[in-house]
Amino acid sequence: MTTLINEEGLRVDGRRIDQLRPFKLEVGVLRNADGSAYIEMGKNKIVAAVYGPKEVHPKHQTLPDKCLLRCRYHMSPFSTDTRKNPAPSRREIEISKILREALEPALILGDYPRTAIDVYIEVLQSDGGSRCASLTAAALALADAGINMRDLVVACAAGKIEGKIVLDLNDAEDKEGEADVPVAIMPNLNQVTLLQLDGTVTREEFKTAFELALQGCKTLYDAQRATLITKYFGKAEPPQQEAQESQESQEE
Amino acid sequence: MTTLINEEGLRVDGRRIDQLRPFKLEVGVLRNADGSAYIEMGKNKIVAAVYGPKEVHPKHQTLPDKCLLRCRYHMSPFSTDTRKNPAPSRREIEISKILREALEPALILGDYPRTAIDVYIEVLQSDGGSRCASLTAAALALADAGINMRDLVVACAAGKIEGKIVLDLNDAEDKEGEADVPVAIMPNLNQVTLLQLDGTVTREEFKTAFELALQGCKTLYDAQRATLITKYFGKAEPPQQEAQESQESQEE
Amino acid sequence: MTTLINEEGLRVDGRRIDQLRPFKLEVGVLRNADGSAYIEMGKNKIVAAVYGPKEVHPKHQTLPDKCLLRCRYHMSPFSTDTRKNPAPSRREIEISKILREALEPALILGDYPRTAIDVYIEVLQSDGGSRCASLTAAALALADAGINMRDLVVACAAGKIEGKIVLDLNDAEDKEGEADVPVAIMPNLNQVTLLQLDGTVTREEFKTAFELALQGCKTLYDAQRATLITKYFGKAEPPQQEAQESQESQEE
Amino acid sequence: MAIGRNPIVVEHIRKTRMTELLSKGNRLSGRGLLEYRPIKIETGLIEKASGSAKVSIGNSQVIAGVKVEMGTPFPDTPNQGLLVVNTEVLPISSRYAEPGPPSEDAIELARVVDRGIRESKMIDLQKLCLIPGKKVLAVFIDVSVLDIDGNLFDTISYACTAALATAKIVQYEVSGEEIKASEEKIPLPVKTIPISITMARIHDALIVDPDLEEEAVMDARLTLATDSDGNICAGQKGCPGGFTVEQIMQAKDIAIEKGKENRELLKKMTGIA
Amino acid sequence: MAIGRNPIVVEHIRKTRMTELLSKGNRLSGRGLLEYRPIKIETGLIEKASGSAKVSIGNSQVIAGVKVEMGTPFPDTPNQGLLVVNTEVLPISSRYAEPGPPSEDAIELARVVDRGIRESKMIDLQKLCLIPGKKVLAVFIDVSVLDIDGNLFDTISYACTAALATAKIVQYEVSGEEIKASEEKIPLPVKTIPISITMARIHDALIVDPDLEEEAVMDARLTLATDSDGNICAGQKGCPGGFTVEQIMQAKDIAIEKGKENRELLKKMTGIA
Amino acid sequence: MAIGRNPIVVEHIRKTRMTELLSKGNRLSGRGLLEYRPIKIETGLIEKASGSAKVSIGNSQVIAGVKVEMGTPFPDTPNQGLLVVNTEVLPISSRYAEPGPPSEDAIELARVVDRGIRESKMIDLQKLCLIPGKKVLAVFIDVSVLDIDGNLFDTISYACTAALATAKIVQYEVSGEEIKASEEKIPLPVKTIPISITMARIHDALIVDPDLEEEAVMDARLTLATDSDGNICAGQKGCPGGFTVEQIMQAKDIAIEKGKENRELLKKMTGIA
Repeated sequence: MTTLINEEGLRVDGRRIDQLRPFKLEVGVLRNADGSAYIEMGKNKIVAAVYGPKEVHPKHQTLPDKCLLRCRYHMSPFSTDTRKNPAPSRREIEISKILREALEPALILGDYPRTAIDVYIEVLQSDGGSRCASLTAAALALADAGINMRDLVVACAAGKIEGKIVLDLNDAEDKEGEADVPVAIMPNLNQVTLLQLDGTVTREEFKTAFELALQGCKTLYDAQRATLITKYFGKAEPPQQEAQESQESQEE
Repeated sequence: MTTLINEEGLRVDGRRIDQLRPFKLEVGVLRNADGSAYIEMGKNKIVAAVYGPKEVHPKHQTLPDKCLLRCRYHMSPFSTDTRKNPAPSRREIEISKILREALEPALILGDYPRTAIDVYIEVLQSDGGSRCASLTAAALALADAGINMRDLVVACAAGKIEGKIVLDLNDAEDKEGEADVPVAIMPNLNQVTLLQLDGTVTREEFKTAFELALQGCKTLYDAQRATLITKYFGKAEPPQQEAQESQESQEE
Repeated sequence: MTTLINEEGLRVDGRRIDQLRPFKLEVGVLRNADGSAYIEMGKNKIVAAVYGPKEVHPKHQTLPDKCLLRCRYHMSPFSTDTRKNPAPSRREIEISKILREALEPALILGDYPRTAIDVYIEVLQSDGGSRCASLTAAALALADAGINMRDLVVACAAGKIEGKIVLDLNDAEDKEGEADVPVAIMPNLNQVTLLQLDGTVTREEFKTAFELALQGCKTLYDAQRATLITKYFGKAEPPQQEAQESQESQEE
Repeated sequence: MAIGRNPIVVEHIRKTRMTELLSKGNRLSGRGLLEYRPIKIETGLIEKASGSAKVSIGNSQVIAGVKVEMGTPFPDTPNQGLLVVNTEVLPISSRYAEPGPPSEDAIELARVVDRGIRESKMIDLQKLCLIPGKKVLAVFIDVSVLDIDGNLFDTISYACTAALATAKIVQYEVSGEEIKASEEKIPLPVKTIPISITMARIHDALIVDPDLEEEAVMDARLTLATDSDGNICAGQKGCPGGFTVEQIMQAKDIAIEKGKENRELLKKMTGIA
Repeated sequence: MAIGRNPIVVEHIRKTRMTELLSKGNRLSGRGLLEYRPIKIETGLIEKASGSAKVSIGNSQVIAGVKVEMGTPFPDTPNQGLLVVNTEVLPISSRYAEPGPPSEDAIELARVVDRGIRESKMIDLQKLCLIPGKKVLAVFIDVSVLDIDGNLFDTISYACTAALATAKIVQYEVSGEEIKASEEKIPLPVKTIPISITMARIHDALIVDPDLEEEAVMDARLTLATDSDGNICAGQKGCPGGFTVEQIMQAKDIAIEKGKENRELLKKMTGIA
Repeated sequence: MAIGRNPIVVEHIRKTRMTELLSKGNRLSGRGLLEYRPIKIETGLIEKASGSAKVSIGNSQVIAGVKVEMGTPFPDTPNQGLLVVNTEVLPISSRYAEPGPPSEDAIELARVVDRGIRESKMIDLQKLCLIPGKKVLAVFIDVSVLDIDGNLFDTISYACTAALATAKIVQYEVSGEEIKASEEKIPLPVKTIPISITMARIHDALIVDPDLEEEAVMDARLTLATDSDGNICAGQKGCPGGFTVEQIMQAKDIAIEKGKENRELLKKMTGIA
């Protein structure tokens, strides 16, 4: 087993323990989808697309008073170290469910009775934290599709490696670390809409990790907003640059 | 190969050739089901549940003049010596079909047009004769659900081991024996509603085995009735006790 | 690797390079089907059946202005050298699609709005060129079912073995040869409705192979017509005999 | 219940007529109660299979093919070869047979035929063992149903029996761990010829070989198979109706007697000893 | 969202009443907010399994069975045995549970229970390795859900824990490449007893062990599992609603305290140390 | 028929206009009959894959990734590596693409692309053999379709070709039965660059690279692939319409000439020799 944190307190990819990986956000990346977004977060490369509100098929799933939200998280066969079988795994089915439940509180589904909204997420390349990056992109794609929303949803994980609580685990840290705590929030409504925990942490570590993840969410939320503003109001600077600067200044 | 019948004429579990294994019947064992029953027969532990009459899904299966009867026989993965794959096997599909056809003549399906009745059987632990024990329990569950019936259905197997015709084969006898003949009857209507034969018997042995199985059915039918009477008219003695006594007295 | 063409210019089964395998056509071979046909072409033994025009199931596939044509090409498990898994392979699904598209231009589907026609092809024994033989039989089955048609469809392959362009590849030639070019035409309408190419040919070889395949189609078309005339107008001589004779005289 | 039964509505008048006739010992088709329709058996048409047979009973028509492959024995029977019976009710066979995974009816058909062959010990599986625990021959019998007009149980069963009884397989010579295919082709190790007889009860009448119309109105079905010694080697009751105890005893005798007849017929038509 | 939740419509009046009561710290059933329904645990009823447990919480009822087989380790963990948790929501358990492939809900259930056991390191997987990289023991825990009345997460989780903690498996002796089963039966290498606590938020109230009616109206669900040391070892938020940051912190404390209580209960009822 | 074709109704007036224009040698988009839309090729974006390419033709957009694994050769080609092409039309790509098992259209797409690569002998499969009959390299090319605007056949085909041509794989050294991965990364053994040209017939006009609107009204489709030597190496006619014999001959010449152009483009954009 390699050392995940060196004597200078730096991680395998050179980050400090409270630092996010480099990231990049884009919206409107697909032509056919009603809304779409693309995220790079470390080596994660993920595209999210939204179709809807639209007619419900099969019809018997129609809800009389609100919109039916569906979500599919899927990994391309080439996205992982060893080729992934293209059929949906149980892991993908579970993640699809919790992502849907994490997005639903942000959407005003009562505005679209008897319709459906499909959120499709394709992981083109996966790294640690792909479910969090997927959520962040999916929220952007929903906004890009013009769906009525109460708030954005933004997600980030914290975890425990070699006894230390760190932000935003990459693949190696996820595999060899002691715990991973993905968290999603609606920042303005103060609602945690996704929380999972894999691994073992003490009562105090849980609190520390949870709060660190919320801090990561805040940085990403600023980037989400900047991306949408740039797209719709033509602000000149590329938002991902801004995001990274704000993050760096915050950390210095 | 072991000896299945010793010099005293006793079988591997100590039974005489015309003796049933110890058994136990219960009704009303589940809360959500409209009717339910539990049977232990040797090491068989089987629960049967009935839902219905209820709306038919999918709708196109609706029968205009009678109730649609459906049946599912399923084994839990831990019910067999080596773990059973949870997906329904071809064996389970066939047994589901013949159990349904064995129960159907007992039900007055014309009383419930345009509805469905589902009979679900779960084998929690399997031993020889699980299809017969399943039928005996399913008939009780149907009665417990208050479905209109012409008669109960009760089932028991006879078989051939080491050249002798014996009653109610257990697992070892089923595997190493020469033939198995499961039989179900509606005792009051004198109708055989299930009959199978695996293995080879002479014309005479077939007659002997068939008649022995009918004798086993009779004992179990008394126990079925006692179980229902105790449940609905509060008779004090536990029916399975009574059943076993009557069986023993019969055999001595 | 064996020699596919000997010094006398004859192929492994004794044919000249522009000679068809012996073949046999029959119509009306099944009782339940609305139309049916049987073909032997070399070792190919294929039966085709047509059901329809009939109600469409599932209903949502109904076309308001024309008939829905469906086609299934399937191989029996014993039809190949090593046993074929009975589940439809990707190859069978692709061939089903291109056969349907090759038959469709010949059918006047507008005459049967809101109905479906099913063409089922079962390969009982396969040899080289089974898709072509299937098409030739399917067209006959459609005619036998009395479906309104603009023309028959007839198919034959040419290919390249040991550098030579030859007609109607058998199994060995298909496997060890350099290219296979199956072609289907509607002879009277001069429309090519199926064309595939596996393997590598020069520009000139492509032209030669294509024209040779058309020549094979012509012979088979005469046999198709003779088969239908014999069936419906009671001409005495068996049509396949006639077909083979005409072919032989043509080749001498 | 026969495949294709549900959708067929035999007109009320025809059904009444059928019952009346049966009560007098006659059938709509003119057959006697214990009379089969014409049985045709043709073997060897699928050259790529080790054995094959096309069988028709009346208008019901099926083809069975035998393939033999190398396989690994089951851990609890290391000295026995494998036998797999698979039946496909092709969509060409009836307007009620849909393509797709096998229906409950098709699974029952295949399993009952399989038991008839397996439990009769028709094939000596011990003789298909090459290296105990490691290498055995696996015999696949696949059946394609081409046309359905009732009594598929017997039609399929006779096709399997005929294909197996006439199959020729490669002979293997085993020395130590080495297996060598010889030039020789040999028959499968056939020990007995199982014959199934399928009976139907319509009201009080017991008939053999029900056709599609009779299957549409039958109350219950019983298939019993016998081996060359006249022993009963497989049985299956079907359909949502029952038999009296007396009818079962009667059926047993019919199965043994008609079984003898049809076995002779099958032997003659396939040319086996 | 709980299995069977969607189709249940708790009448409006009942729901209003529930919320009113909850705001005063009471529940429709009379339970306190942090009070479990009666928990029953019975072990050893499936003799053919290495371990088994039937657990009910209120009217929810499940059976878990443990089977141990020989297996091959994953290439990236050559020294570890395998652990597989599989849950089947049987159609007998509810009128809303259909037979067929596992639903999304059932898959989530199984995976959350699996993580609770796996991440707590309850079973020392290293000790299940026989020959590194080649042969390990594979422990299958299968759960059959018999009756549903809410909080399947904890019911299933306790059944798995109880079945594993009381299982007896064959002891193997390894010398070189040879593996010999001894006569001895030994317990699984259990290191800790994970206990999950499932909480629901209904409006502003946080309750434990929601029953089916409460699941029908709950806004969000949170399951947290703790190990014998009181550390948190698995977590899963569910349902289309959220928690405030404060509620999460509160839930964490509840999980640790109630976890301690239920762990003692489970130990007592199964008779483990 | 193109994926997404059926549900698209091009308004009658637009269709009439399209046909009118085509008869004069023009297209709605302003393109010439034998003119492709802009082709973009980007390679190497998926670092976890041995090779990858994102290709767009007009608004159609796909990503192909190459993975290499150890495998066992087929018994009849013991000296050849394996090549598997798999295409997924993702639901993100069109409102008419549903999640689930691949449709007939997607299967045809994958198989035609596969044949174009396989039959051109682009990859020297003999060189992927490590130990004859035992160990070979298996090359998986997976394609994810991201956005659909017609001519997926060529878009996918170019993505596969570009990903394969630029892939770098681990070099293995074999001595006897031992296989050792070296530090070195080497290109795949590429022998030729196959290029497919897809044509459509609309009434009497033959065009290349049909867009989604053109696919919605086309009568027939023909894809022909050529190799670096200008030989034809794969062909597939599609759609329920036909071609005259003369049109087939014309299409053959177009495929060879446009193939040359697009091959040069692909080489330039991927930087291969």
